[in-house]
Amino acid sequence: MKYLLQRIAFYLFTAWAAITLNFFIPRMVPGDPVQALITKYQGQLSTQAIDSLYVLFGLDKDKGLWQEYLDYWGQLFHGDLGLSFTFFPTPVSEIISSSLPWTLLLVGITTIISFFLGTGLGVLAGWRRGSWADGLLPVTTFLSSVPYFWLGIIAIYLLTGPGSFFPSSGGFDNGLVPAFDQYFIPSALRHSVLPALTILISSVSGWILSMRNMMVTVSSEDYITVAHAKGLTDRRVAMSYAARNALLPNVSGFALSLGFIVGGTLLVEIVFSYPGIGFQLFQALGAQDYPLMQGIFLIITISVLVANLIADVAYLLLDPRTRKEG
Amino acid sequence: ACGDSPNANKNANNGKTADFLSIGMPNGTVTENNNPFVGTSAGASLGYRWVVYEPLGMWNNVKPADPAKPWLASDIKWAADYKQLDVTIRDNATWSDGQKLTAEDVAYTFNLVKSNEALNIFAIPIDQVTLNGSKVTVTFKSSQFTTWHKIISQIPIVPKHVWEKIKDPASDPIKEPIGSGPYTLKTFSQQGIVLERRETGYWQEKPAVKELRYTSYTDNNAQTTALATGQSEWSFVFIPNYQQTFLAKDPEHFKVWAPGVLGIHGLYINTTQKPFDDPTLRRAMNMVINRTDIFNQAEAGYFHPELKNVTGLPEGAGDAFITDAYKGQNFKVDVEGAKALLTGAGYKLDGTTLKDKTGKAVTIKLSDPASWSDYQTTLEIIKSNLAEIGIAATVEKPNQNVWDANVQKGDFGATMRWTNGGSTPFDIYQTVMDGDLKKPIGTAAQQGNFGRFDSPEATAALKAYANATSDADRTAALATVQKIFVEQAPMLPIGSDNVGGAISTKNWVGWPSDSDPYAPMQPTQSGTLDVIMHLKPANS
Amino acid sequence: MTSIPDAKAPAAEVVLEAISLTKHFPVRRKLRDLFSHRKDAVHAVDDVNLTLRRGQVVALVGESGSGKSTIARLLAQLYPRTSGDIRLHGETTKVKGGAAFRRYCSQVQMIFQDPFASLNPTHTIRYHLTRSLKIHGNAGKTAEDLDRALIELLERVQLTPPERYLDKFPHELSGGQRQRVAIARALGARPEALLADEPVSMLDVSIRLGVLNLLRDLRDRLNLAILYITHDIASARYFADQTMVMYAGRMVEGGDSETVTQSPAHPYTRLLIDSAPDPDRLAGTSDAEGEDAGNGEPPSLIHPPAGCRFHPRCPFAMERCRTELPVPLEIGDAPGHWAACWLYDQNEKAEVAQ
Amino acid sequence: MTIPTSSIEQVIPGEGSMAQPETGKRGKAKRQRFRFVSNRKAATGLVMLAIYLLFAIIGPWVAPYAPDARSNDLIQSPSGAHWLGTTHLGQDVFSQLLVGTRSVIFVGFFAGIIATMLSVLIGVTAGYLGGKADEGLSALSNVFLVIPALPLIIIITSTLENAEDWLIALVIGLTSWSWNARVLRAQTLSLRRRDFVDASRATGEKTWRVIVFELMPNLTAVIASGFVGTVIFAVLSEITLAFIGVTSSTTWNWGTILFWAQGQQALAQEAWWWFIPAGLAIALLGTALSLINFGIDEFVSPRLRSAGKTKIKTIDGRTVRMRIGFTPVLSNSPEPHTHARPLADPGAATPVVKKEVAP
Amino acid sequence: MSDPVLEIRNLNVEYGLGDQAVRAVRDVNLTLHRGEVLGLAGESGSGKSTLAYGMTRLLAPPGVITGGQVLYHPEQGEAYDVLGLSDRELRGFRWAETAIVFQGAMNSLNPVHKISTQLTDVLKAHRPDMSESARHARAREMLKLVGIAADRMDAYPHQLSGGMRQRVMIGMALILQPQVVIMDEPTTALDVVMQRQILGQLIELRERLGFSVIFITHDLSLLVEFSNRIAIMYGGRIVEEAPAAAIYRDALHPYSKGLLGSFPALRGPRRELTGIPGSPPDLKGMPSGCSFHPRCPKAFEPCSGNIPVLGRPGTPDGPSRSVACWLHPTEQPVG
Ligand SMILES: Nc1ncnc2c1ncn2[C@@H]1O[C@H](COP(=O)(O)OP(=O)(O)OP(=O)(O)O)[C@@H](O)[C@H]1O
Ligand SMILES: Nc1ncnc2c1ncn2[C@@H]1O[C@H](COP(=O)(O)OP(=O)(O)OP(=O)(O)O)[C@@H](O)[C@H]1O
Ligand SMILES: [Mg+2]
Ligand SMILES: [Mg+2]
Repeated sequence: MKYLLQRIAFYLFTAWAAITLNFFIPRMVPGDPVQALITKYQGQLSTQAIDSLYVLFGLDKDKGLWQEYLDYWGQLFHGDLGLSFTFFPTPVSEIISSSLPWTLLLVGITTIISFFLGTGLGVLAGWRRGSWADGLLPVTTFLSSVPYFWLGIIAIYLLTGPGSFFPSSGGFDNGLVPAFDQYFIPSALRHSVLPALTILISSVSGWILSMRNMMVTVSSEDYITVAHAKGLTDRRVAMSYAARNALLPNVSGFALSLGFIVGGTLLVEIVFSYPGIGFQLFQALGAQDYPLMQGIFLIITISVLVANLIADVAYLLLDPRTRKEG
Repeated sequence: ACGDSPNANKNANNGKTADFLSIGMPNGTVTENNNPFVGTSAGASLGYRWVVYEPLGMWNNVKPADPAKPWLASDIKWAADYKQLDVTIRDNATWSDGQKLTAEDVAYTFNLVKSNEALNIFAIPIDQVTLNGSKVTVTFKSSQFTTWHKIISQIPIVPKHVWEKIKDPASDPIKEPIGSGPYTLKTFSQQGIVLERRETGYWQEKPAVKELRYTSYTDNNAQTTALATGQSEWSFVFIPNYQQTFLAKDPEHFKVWAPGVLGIHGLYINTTQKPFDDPTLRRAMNMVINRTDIFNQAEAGYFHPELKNVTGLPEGAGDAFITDAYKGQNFKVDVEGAKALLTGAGYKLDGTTLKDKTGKAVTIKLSDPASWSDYQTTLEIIKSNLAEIGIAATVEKPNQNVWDANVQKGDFGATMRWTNGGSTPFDIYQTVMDGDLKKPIGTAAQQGNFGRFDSPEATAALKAYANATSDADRTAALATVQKIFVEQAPMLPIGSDNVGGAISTKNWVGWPSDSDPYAPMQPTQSGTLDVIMHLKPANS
Repeated sequence: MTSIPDAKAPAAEVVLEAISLTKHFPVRRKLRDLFSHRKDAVHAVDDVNLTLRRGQVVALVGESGSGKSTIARLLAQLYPRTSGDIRLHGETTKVKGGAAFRRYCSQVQMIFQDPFASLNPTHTIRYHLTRSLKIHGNAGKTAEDLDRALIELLERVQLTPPERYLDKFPHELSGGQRQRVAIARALGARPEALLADEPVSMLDVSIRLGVLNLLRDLRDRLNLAILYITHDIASARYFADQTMVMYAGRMVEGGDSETVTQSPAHPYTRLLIDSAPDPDRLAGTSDAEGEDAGNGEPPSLIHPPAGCRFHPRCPFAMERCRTELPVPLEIGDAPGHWAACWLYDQNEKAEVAQ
Repeated sequence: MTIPTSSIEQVIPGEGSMAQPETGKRGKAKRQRFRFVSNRKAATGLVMLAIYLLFAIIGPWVAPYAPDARSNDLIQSPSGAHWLGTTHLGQDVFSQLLVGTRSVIFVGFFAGIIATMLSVLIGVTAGYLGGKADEGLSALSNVFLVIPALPLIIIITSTLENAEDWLIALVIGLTSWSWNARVLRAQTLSLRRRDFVDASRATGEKTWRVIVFELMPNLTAVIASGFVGTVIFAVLSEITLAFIGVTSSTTWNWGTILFWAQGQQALAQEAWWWFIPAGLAIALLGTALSLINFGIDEFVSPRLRSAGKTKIKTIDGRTVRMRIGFTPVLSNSPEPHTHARPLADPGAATPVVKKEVAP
Repeated sequence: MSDPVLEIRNLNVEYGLGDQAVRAVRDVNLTLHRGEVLGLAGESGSGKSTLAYGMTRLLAPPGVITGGQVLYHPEQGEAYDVLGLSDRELRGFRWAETAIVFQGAMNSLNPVHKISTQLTDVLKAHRPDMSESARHARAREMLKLVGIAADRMDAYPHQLSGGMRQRVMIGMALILQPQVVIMDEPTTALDVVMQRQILGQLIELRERLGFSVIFITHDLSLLVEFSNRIAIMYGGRIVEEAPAAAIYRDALHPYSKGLLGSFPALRGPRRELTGIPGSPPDLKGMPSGCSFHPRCPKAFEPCSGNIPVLGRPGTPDGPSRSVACWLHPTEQPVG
């Protein structure tokens, strides 16, 4: 309990520091959102629009950075993330809430599948050393080193096209509206297959390797020998004794990767035109959309922290040694 | 059970010949914002604001000198000094909520723009708006000769009865747009927007396309792939090697049309840096640039149509504006001529190095953001062109924000950039040469004249052109401007903008083309509605 | 400067003294302790008095966790003490770092329990010894001086020929050899007191003896004061002049080794001695099974029992033991033999007698 | 963000209760430190890396063309003149690849060095000092862990006027040290509890000497593995940055190649030679570095090392698979292996597995 | 002497194969009789643990059994070679017939499972027809037997003290009532008081349940007190084997003598301690002949040439003991 409280205090501090950094760093970037917007349209937007845009974005009044910072916190406490510049005047919260689910579903589920699949294969490879499972290792090492945007582009080139089952871009068929019905769900699933596979292929090997190594390490623990000496079945020794213990160190890695779901998938979303939050962030970066950037960073920060908190709790549940009585 | 699903009619659509049109733009994601005045809205980014809201008239960018085609206004009349506009509003138009569109709505719209600086995106100095029955008279504080097309074709007319109730028209996302156009918003998702045809009440014959499906692709690649697979039937996007990557995929149906317009791209030279303050040097540079190479290699042979005339005005759209003196005078690569010119002016070609009058080697830094691959390619080509007269160029690739700031502050050697565009060459030349826009080095020049070109003569001529009250005055002023532009080469024009697009005629035909350039073919232009009105099913 | 002078001072001079030395390790506070204003602590060492004299070995025995190592580290000034006093040559010393600490080190050196862990696996023997010589200015001026000093050190701990060992890494040596290196390193500072924290418990049976004999030899030749910490009471008898017994952070008995091991006074000492493996028991020469007082766990050091800390396990526990902290009492069978047990209070004896 | 997969155990090389007193020659220990080279994975990785390093050094000299030299062979497929074909400007892809190696390797290693130095400084200090200093430094590294590295790098690089390689490397290095610092801190914490640290303190060593000369040498493997991990991350980051066009310094790297290829839709133009090789080069460099890291892992953790060989060959050519819990039995003949009485046969002292099987 | 339950014949164990091989156990012959406590002593690295795990094939890689037999005599029926059992048979054999208490109890218990789970999963594996509740009852019974309150059933290993964990392991070892219990240094990590308690308890249980014990330690004085017979290992071989008292009173092998002379006695006169000079042998480069001869104070000329065979010495109590030393020429080799 005390452990948890301590963690929470620590998390609050980290959150404060991260949010503060997130506020100041983007503002170091030269130029301003209006210029970025003009430039983005490369001539489609004439320079006469500049003045009206300054007025529109409320950038015509010059506030000090410090005042802005204070205002930002004031807004945050009211749950207000401000209005995006790129999508002016859409509130940042709206943008996030419409794109976050996509990322969470695609990358979240893929990360989870990747973790479980990789862990499962890792358990096999670690337990059945010297068997076919060893053949996985060189392949996975190579795959884990492939830049996944590159893999994704090749997949799009090879697997999509007219008449292909796989669409080349987007989160669902054009003309559909997100809804839980028999048209939308299959379409969304179909659109998620390739990006998911790309992420899966390049991330699963990490789990396989680390789990395998943990299995090997744990396998030589005395209690494994004891379990064998007890005459337990191979399955039981492998799962309930070896894998159960080998899993523990991976849990924190898993939590960390959960936290990076939001921030780490930028390129998959770019390559597959997936309507997720990573791509929004990328756009916001290009357009110097401070409010959107801050909002997304806030989400990322919070999700990393929450994931870590979950990992702490999971650890607490999984490893009885950390559970202190009283 | 699924009857109430918004996707329920999907299968029906897939069954027979498509009665929808898929339009795509590579602009990244969009958010639900249909405010027709706001450039950041989904409606603006994808262009569908022009099928929901309509302008007073249709201006054809491809033929900029032609008068506007009457649209909501049945009659458009400009005073000779272009300080007064008289429009008559047609009486059979209705809003999609059934109410009648009246001159009052038009007057309201102009007043709205006038009183809201944020909505006045063209900074139009509206003076008075007077309503007289179905007639509206608008007066301006200055001549609108160079901006008339914006007023006529780029101000969407909005319903007074709806907009009156909106608290802050500039920042309202207008979730349920009510317009006079033939389409209404059916569904919105951040990836796809569906507009459906108004079955009744449109003032002209309703279009053949029943449903417009807009998709915003994240980038050019995704958009091009969508075009090539037929997912997108209409888009405006740069397609590298378009013959192979696009046309070849379905030669029968896939088409690209890219007419040039009065808005160009060129190499701005920082005229404050020595020795580039010397017009002779700039002219010599202008003579060695291989525009054909650039057109073919950097612009895939279509995207920024090659500028041929020395005035920097594009073929077609610019023809009407070329001064007699320069008619038929085209760019050609003339290395020897350039060398001669330089030697004559006191430069010395020392082996492969050009030395200026003081004996210093001439070098120049070309810069553009890394992510604009066509500009980058262009710079690479220019670099090797300049090498032929001994100018050592280096290409720098600062990131976009830095580049932006640097260009505005005059902290660059030379850079590829665009000019503003319009219905006359004014915008082009103003962006390059207007002394009023000039700022000292270090201060951001936001509106133009990034190269700090200092020519009071040009400034005066530009002013004269914009405020002239007769065509003769205009021709004279323009001739001066063009002369300065050609002789002093403050910017080396390379290619023009285009308002074309890539299309598929598989389902729909009737697109504008070289033989019938009735409208721009870029889905985000206000002319898009005119294109849609022309479309007919392919198999009928 | 290169030879280590034998015997700096007359025997029996007090080198290092601990006076009611106390060390409490603070325990991290739990949530509920936020409200009670109590601060919990591990009472690792409480009120310990100890005297190390030149040329003498004092053994400190006691079960695992009774605070023996903590005393050693306190004496080596590796931990700050909670209260009490440490006197070097009669002078109170309290050093934390810097030159004062180094001065202290040069007189009091410590040998660690585990020779496998106390040498840095990445450095050669030469490095270890050179450092110890250099820090305390015993390396001489030239490279030859240093070499000579190194060789002399190794010879002193009977690692011969020295050249064979100088450039080895710790893992290339056997446990006994490593422990000798550790001792040599301590000697490199030319200390007057040596704190040996279980110097042989990690060593193999067959090499233990060699190390102990070496220590004894050093005591005799260099007139060192040695604190010998062990839980093997038999080796204390063999090796030490004096033996002190610790239980749960407190001294419970002390006296000369032979007396303490042969006629233990405190019930805990008796339990300890009864528990020690005794081959003769089989042969029937030893007296019958001692009372099984062992059932019971050592007490918590965070909330140590009031009164005598041994009372929950003590077969002779009296009411008084539960409440009153026993004071060291003279036993009387041999000079200097004492026990902190109420059984030896004259009044109690009288009562028991009645 | 890559999650480091290495699971460094708290094992110090060449140590442990099993260590045998060795009577070998001097220098053996030194060699032992480089023993991990004899690990097959590490050796493969090192050889591959060496090839990359070689090209990083000589690449620009041996490249047949200047990487941005245009020619009239636009989008040509691989041929004798252009081994890996040409780009839309007629540039030689092979030369771009060769020249680009230097920047990739430079950024990878420079960023790796910076991040490693920071992580050592922060992680080891935090672990060694403990208390308030530890809490402060841990909080610092956690903040950096929480901020997503790639977007942060994108932002910071976009403040740079001209994103030169060393600047990019600096930014990557400055933002990617935190994970290693955390690992190092944990390692240092466990090392600090080891006796030799106290022993050297008790000898009178100064704190900085304890950290630098006593702790750090024992962390070499962990530091090395963290370094290699950061190099992988830095290489991928640099390439990603170049690929999305956020930075593309004036020098070539593989990301630049991919950027151009993607911008020109190389694959759609069926110019696979433009797109595939750069990706493969990245993947193989990554593989080489990962292999080295496995080597370090196995070197550091004897358990993994011994797990390396799972099949052994007996003298009579049979292969036996090693399994935990079921020790292989090569023969269960009740015959003694060494015959005591028969003469002093020198071979008898070091017997080998006999060939004959049980009768 | 009673009948044998376990006979080890010429057991050879190596770590690794080929040139790198370390022969950790060499031609070991040893017989465990029903109901006895057989002590196995020797300095660290002499191969005690290797022998114990080798005979049940529990050695971790790269351990390999290169030869020998381990004959097990069940209470009823024919003796069979444990090394020849199939994996399945071996699983059934393990724990039901021979149970092992490992060196460190902390590491022997799975840290993430309750001790009840770890106790009952033995039963689940070997007595599949036993009901859940019966299993728990049995587990509780075993804990009581080793003196742990039944309410600690649901504790996790880390919640128990070292002594308690060791007891849990002993209880677990006895849960299937095996014939043989192998204990590898069960008490080294504990202090003497705890050690005595646990060993006392074990001896008592053995008397009640009648299993045989192989008790491994390097603490000879402990062995002498607690075991019936003692075998002493050096360099992978058994160098002497005799009843405990006989070893204590007069060990024949100089190494055994040296071991005995290394322990200071707590009681009785302070005798001179001799110790053993030199350092343990390197298993990779064993000296020729008797591997102890370089350290042996009594080494003479044959020692360096020939390996002495373990055999009955010519002493009066010869038939009950054996030794491998040229000082005591063998009348009758064992094994
Ligand atoms: N740094 C520390 N922080 C908190 N508690 C400590 C610390 N060091 C020791 N203790 C506690 O102090 C008590 C005494 O420990 P110490 O190491 O002195 O015992 P010991 O007698 O040397 O035991 P052993 O024979 O096992 O070495 C133990 O309960 C231990 O848990
Ligand atoms: N995995 C291994 N690889 C190589 N040699 C090993 C391995 N395990 C043990 N050995 C060697 O085998 C010999 C016997 O080891 P074993 O553990 O049986 O000794 P022990 O008598 O049990 O010692 P201790 O008293 O220290 O437990 C030792 O010399 C050891 O170095
Ligand atoms: Mg201790
Ligand atoms: Mg052992």
